[in-house]
Amino acid sequence: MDLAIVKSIVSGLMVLFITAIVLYTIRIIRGPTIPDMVLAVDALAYDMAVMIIALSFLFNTPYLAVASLPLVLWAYILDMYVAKYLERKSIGD
Amino acid sequence: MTKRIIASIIATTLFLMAIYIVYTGAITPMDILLGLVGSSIIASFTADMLLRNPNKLIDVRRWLYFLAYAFIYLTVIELKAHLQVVKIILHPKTPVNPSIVRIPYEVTSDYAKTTIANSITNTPGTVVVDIDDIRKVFYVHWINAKSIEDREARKHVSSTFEKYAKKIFD
Amino acid sequence: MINQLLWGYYYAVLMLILFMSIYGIAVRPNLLKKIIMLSILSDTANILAVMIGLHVGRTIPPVYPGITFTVETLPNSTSLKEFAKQAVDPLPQVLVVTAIVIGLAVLVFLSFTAILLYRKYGTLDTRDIINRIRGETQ
Amino acid sequence: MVKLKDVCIGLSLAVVAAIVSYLIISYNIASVAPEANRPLANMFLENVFNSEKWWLWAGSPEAVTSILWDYRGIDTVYETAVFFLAIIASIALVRTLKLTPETSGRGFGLTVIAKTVTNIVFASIPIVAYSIAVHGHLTPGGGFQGGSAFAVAPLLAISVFSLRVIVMRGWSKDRLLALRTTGLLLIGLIAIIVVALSALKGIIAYVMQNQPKPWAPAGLSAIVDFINPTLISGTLFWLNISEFLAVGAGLSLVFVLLVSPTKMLDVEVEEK
Amino acid sequence: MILEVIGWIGISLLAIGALMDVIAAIGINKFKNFYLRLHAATVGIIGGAFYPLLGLGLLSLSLEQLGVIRFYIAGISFTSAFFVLITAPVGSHILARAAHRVGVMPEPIGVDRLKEDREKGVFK
Amino acid sequence: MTVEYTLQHILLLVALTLALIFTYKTLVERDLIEAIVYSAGQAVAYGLAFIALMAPDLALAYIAVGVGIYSALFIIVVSHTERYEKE
Repeated sequence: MDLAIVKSIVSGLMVLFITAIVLYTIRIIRGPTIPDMVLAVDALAYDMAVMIIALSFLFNTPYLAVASLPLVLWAYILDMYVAKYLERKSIGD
Repeated sequence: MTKRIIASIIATTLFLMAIYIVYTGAITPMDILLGLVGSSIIASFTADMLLRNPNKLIDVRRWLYFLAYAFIYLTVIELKAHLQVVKIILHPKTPVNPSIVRIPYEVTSDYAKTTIANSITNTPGTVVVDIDDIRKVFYVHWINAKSIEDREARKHVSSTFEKYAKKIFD
Repeated sequence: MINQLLWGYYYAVLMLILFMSIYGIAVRPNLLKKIIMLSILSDTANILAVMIGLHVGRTIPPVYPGITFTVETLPNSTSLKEFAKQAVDPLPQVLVVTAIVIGLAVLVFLSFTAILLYRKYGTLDTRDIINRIRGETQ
Repeated sequence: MVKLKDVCIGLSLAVVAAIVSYLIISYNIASVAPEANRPLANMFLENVFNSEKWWLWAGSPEAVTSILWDYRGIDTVYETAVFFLAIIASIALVRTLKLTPETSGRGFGLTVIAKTVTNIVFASIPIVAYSIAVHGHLTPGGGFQGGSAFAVAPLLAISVFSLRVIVMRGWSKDRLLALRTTGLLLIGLIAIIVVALSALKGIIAYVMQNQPKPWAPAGLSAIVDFINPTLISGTLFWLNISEFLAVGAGLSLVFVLLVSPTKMLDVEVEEK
Repeated sequence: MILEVIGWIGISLLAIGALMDVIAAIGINKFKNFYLRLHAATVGIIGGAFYPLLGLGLLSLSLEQLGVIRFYIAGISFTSAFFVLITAPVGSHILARAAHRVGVMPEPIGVDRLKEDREKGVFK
Repeated sequence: MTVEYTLQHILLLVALTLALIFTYKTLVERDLIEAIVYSAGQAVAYGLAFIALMAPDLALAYIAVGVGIYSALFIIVVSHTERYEKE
């Protein structure tokens, strides 16, 4: 496949991803309850994981992709901690 | 006893090795050596958490069912569920009936329970809110509840998942 | 012109974040809020340092691409010169890598201190803590 | 509800920020700096993997790791020392704390679904962190990154399985301290191994030396013959692994201590 | 030829994912309570992150001109996709459970069996 | 102006603006748990900024530390102490 075509398509799709990120941010700021905000932060982090890999295509530098997996895994830990605190008020229990 | 521990350590090593190789994306001899060293060290600490009955891993039928399930789930079932929720998002007038229903299950192993629960949550439209281990019930928030009776709801939500999960893990 | 404006905007935003976090550290009474703002302050300082290492037109990280454990050929001087013309400055990044991890260790220490202070005085509010300490000494 | 004071503070902050950034931009300090401003960066980038200038190279395509552990190696050793001082200070604050299965909470944890998935994730995080650490001299990553990635595994396990389970699995204070000290000792050992070996032969060498120089022809070789010619960049590979051990174990130790039950910390306060 | 097909499959997955993501982001702003937003977020995470990650992995496998390094990107995308698939539902489930226990109740609702059972004391 | 350069500007624009908003919310929020979630959002935005600044090493270290460890650490502190900040 032609790399130039792929790049132009992917960079067009990046606009959609950035739109989604802005919309998620609105929910984080408006979010009436804490679970709402954490959910939106999660979705934001997963989106950015996709964006980072797409960026490594667009910048022609594969090494940028390396940060994607941490973002996916560490969003999970935020969920766990907030939920555990809300539920039990104590983390070690 | 010791045989089972060794078998589970070997299986865990292979699993971790697969993650390592896919993550690094290179198969040089040095990569394989380092991967084997690292994953066997980590596997010897974590194998007892991951696997309790390594004999199930040798069964080829379970793997075939697993592949079939993964294919069906990731294509047909997800597509249907996505379209449903997208319709609700784009047409606010669509009648919805959000409810938290009980979905009973009959599997025993932890992996089977987790597979069913994750399959339910991963299809948009249904989310497992809570699980009762003693009475063997999931509490599922369903965006468009077609039925609030336990058996009926189970037929709509989780019968396919349960059929496969039972064959794969139990 | 638009270039200048954009860079001005980035620096202005970073400066604003910097000032906001300093304001939070200095004015907010809660110890944990101070610690959170301190983490933001150190991160912003790191971003500023890395931003200075980025020059116009540099769009490659400072890693020579395409090398695995098995080496067939080593690059020659010309290809490395070509690479150096495109890559960003590695030095600020080096300074920041250690700064991030050490910042984490320091924050852990501060968190320990905050927890023990709460256990001793029953509050994280600095004004209350000062009042309690004065009450004890008098 | 917006107060006048807040508005004043915000406006003044904005004005100061605008002035500072205008100064930065208009004096060409940062954003559009000319090529003449970066001879050092060019030197590093051109020579870090240049085998033709073998007296300057670090034997690694990763400029960041090479500068971290080769060109500025001693600096990084001291940075690691600062890191350990902070960790030791944290431990010293709770030094009488003894974690046993009886004193470490009730051990509830979260639901069975979370536990099963976390089993898989808990086993996978160390292998990913290990991969980041051992490829530190080839791709982005290294000891610090791998270590801080590894520290997430105990954090996850503490919240999902509960502290009691972790303590019962043998994550005791002494073992983690021993592991962390091993990492630190390994760094020290690698720092002086070249000096020690060349002293036996009667050659001059530097502490933390990676590749040989004309005036100090000692050092570990960058490319070893393991089935194929394999690039391990001399000491960088080993230093990354030891730093991974040290940072990972040190952070895990602090977090295990940090989540100990509140009443244990209370005892700690009363004893002071 | 086969690589071409794989590449186009990857691009179409990415495109569908981007679309799903925007729709989910609209939905997460539109829905009235937390439990409904969970469903929108699932669309955003599975449709908007898992499938694009798979698509990017396939796409990078098909681009031969990138050389050996394409396996690097593909590997990272596939690993990320795997972890999204197994961790994201647990995150949603745990958040929903915590929210229900803290008292974020779904309003309006047809029936709430969980609340009934907890009030009856069948399930603690 | 190449494509990469434009993209870099767009990313920095988005990331830094997000970071500014999240920092402001962190500063004014009285509920410390919410402040921690906002600061996690700020960390994600900074991670994107590190990517845009071509520093994958830092993005690796910073995302692990900023999103995962900082928020976990602060929540642990809140669980040992108090949740609301006084006026």
